[in-house]
Amino acid sequence: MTDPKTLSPLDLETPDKTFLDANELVINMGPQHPATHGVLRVILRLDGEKVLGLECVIGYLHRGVEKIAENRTYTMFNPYVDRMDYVAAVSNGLGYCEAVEKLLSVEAPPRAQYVRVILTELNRIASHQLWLGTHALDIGAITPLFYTFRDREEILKIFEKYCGARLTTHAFRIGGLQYETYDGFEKDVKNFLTFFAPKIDEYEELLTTNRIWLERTKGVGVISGKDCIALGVTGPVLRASGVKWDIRKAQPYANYKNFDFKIPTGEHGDTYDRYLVRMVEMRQSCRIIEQAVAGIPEGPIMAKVPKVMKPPVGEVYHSIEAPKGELGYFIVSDGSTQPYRIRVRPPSFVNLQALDVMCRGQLVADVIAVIGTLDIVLGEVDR
Amino acid sequence: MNPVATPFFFYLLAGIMIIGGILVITRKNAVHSALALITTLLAQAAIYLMLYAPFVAGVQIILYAGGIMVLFLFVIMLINIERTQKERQFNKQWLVGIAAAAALGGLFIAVYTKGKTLFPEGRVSYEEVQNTQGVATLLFDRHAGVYMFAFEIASLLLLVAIIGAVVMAKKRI
Amino acid sequence: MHEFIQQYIVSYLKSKDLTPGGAGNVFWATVYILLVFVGLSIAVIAMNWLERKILAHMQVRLGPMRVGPHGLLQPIADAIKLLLKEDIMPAEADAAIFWVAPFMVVLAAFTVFVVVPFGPTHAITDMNIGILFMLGVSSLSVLGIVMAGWASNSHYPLIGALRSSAQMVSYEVAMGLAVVSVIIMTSLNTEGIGTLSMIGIVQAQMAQGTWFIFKFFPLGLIGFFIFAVAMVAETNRAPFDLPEAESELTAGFHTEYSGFRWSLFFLAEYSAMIAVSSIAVTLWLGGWLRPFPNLLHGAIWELVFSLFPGVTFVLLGAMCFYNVARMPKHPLFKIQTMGLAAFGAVLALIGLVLFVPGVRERVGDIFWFAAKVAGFMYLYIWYRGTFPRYRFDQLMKVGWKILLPMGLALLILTAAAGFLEAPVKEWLSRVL
Amino acid sequence: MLSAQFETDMEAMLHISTLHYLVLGAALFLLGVIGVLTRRNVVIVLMSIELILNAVNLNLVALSRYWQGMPAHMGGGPGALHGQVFAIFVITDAAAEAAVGLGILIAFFRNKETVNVDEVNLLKW
Repeated sequence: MTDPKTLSPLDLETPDKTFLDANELVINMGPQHPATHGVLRVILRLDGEKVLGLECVIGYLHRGVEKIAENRTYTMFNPYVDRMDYVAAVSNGLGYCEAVEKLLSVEAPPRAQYVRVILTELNRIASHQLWLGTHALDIGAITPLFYTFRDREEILKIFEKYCGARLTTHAFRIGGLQYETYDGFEKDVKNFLTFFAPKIDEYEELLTTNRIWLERTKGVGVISGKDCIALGVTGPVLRASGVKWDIRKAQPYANYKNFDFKIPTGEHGDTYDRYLVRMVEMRQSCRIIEQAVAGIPEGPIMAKVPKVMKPPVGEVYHSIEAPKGELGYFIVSDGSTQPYRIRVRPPSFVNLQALDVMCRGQLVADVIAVIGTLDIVLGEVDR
Repeated sequence: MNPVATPFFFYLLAGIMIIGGILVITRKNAVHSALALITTLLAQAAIYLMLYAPFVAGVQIILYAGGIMVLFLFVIMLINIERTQKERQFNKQWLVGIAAAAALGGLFIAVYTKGKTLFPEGRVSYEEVQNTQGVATLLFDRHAGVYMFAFEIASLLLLVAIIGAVVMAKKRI
Repeated sequence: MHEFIQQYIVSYLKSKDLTPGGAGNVFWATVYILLVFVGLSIAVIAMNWLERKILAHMQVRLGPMRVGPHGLLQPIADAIKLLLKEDIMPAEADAAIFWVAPFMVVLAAFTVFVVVPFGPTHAITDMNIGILFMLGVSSLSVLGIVMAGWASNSHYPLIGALRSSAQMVSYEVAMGLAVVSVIIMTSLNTEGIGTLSMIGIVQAQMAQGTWFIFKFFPLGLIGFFIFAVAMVAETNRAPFDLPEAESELTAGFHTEYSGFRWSLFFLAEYSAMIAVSSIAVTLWLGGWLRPFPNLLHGAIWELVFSLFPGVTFVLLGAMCFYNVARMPKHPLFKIQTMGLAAFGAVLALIGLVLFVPGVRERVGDIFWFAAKVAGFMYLYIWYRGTFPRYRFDQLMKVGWKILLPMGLALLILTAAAGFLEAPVKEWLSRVL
Repeated sequence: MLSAQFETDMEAMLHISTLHYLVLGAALFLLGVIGVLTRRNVVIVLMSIELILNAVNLNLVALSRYWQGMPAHMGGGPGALHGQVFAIFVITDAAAEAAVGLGILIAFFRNKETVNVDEVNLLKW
């Protein structure tokens, strides 16, 4: 495996003279570039079109979310986490709420757990849809983007009906839910499931056996399971490399252990496998939602939590399986109403480290495919 | 079909060619030179058409303007132009240059003055023949194809050129 | 002067079997050039609207709907926007070349139409070397692209230009081989003399009683396939649109262009698409020939087929009126509804004019030619809606390792088939 | 006051004959030779060579045309396109020459980082 230590820093002082006499050509991709999914800046070292190495420059979207947390109460900070990974805001909220609940030693009531699972899995589907559309767009297929956005709309409608917001939902509260589900929530979700199942087939019809898609994704951005573990890569990227690691199964949170679902894994760890893994994950999410909607119990939606939260002195780490990988919250409490320190382990940020390893020896066009397949959200990378 | 306004087109095209030729050898920037050369070549293709040689004109456009000159432009863009532009453009072979120019100028004048007697103008005015077919007959015909062997040799030449170019332009020599 | 023009007009009307160029009729040639130019510009504008609409409907959206009824005036609005936009030239750009490049591309794209036969007499001229001329002139657009990329003096355009020139030069080879196989097919007559003339190629298909796509099945089809792939690459369209790969190179060689000059590139791209489609139609799909000209001949069939253009336009008009009925009845939509009705009326009127006997006969060829080209245009849009983009090395692999050997094999096989056709037929007739 | 000689000259100029093409060819040839001899940039030298080859081609095609007008017993006639065939061979040759020449140029540029002819003197030692 490529040892990350051997990466030499880039020499940006000496300008490249020509295309021919320079062994390396340094090209700056981004921060304003259509394919870097926001404001990622990638400095590419090229030999012709071959990538010798690259360096990511991040921080263009840094808002100091972790620092803000130190000046907010636990409840006040809850909306902020939605702004990190804004395409999977519900997952972020779940992770934060569960972490604080762990700190407070309370547990959300079963009904709340079920609703949380439904919304989180819906959000996972939405996040994967957005990934699929933009990833395909990067590789040059325009149409899937519109298909996925059409169907993502249905999910966002459910979110909107439930909590009034479409993107940054702020759906959960510490200790459970603020809102009881609206009338017809279950019907809406069921309708969505019947609506969505054939749509996945539609996406797959467009891409899975498309020759050009195969050529563009097979063998591109290969990363081994060992490399993934060494770099801390999680989520679909890790699973596509053949490592069966999903926190929903490995360290079950919420009430995931009640549900029957499979963890898809890939073999080669290339872009195509990652694509397939995510497609299967969408189907599996549908299965989870189906079971959750069928088994949703009656009861309270909020556990007993104090009005003013003063968790005991101590620290807690809680991680969940966000759509992009392991999303962890490490909270240190000094016994006051405000956290002493919150550290977020964002999956996008950690996964982005693998970009260099995955791109070496590939072509420039593959860098775009790999950025797409890593499924990063710059709001989460920079926080 | 009778040609229309032959003198006008001839002088127009000849003017373009001469000006293009002058630009080719005087421009500092090689890209400009190449573009002037392309103009010259296209004008020459038109002159071939005036000479009832449409096939040669077509080959001229496809091969010269569309192929060789693209190669030239490609190479010029690969190598560094900025620096070569600041350098001295002409070498110091003025004497040789002037001598050669004088000798060739003499030839030029000789062609112009003696040409009348050397080439008594036999004005030909027959219908446009199947020019392409005629060329093909000379190249490929079983009986009249006197150039068939030369044609095969030309293909060999091209093969050698391809290999040579690939070897030369490889990464390291 | 007056007599001069009169003489020209009369001479055109008398010569029923010659193109204006072929007749040496400068006046009519000029008129034709203007007609083709205007027609092409209208086609590009229509194509712009159609592409956006069709692509939109493939992608479950509506496309332009605001400017005019169903966005019909959108291309005009776009054109005005482009013309009014500030014309930016990068400070470090090579001004002269930057200025000339778009014109070069447009010139190459439009000059090709000098030899395109819209009908046996509806061509500007019939050149002896028609197809050679078309290939040659369309290859000149590479120069314009390279010039544009280089003159911008910026990395992305330069890479785009290098990519596109490499791509166009490579695919020209496969394209040329496919074309040569057709030229071999034209020589399968009693004299054994082929032709490079575009009109001659169509007439050869007429004489041999088959479109060349069906000749020596599947050889003609393979040749057509090679050409159909190469022509998409040649025009830098999806899935071979690497030179303008939006996600990699922002916009390729025309990144630094804006306003009017950018619109010239746009114009050139679409007219080049129409040009290569016309080559494909002429070479493989029988050019201006209507379906089954040999099988279904006779006065009645002639009449039936000559009604097609009129019927098509009347149907288009009827479609407009159907949509007029579906328009919202709100007073705000009054102007739009009226506009659509007027558009439908114009289409229907054109359709009615096309029923007039004198017009009917002269326009049939153009209609069939345009219909076939339109099929190709739809194909282009369909590709764009369906395919992801090839990577550069894969593109080169397809060009050199798949299409080129296929083309070479096709050439040899076609020649062999042409050589063996007569003996085999004779042998068969003796045996059977 | 125009002399009679001048008038006939003018008439001869408007009457495009083979000679005109030959003169044009000679002029191009001259330009090409001057370019080859005086320019330092190898690319431009190569282009000047193309100019020379084109001048030759022009002569060949013009003379082919002239030859077509000759009587058949002298080898003329519509089929006498030898000049054009020669021109095609010359174009082939030019393509080969450009490919190899530019290949050498790239190799040279890679080693010495210059494209000046007077620095191509490796064979001297």
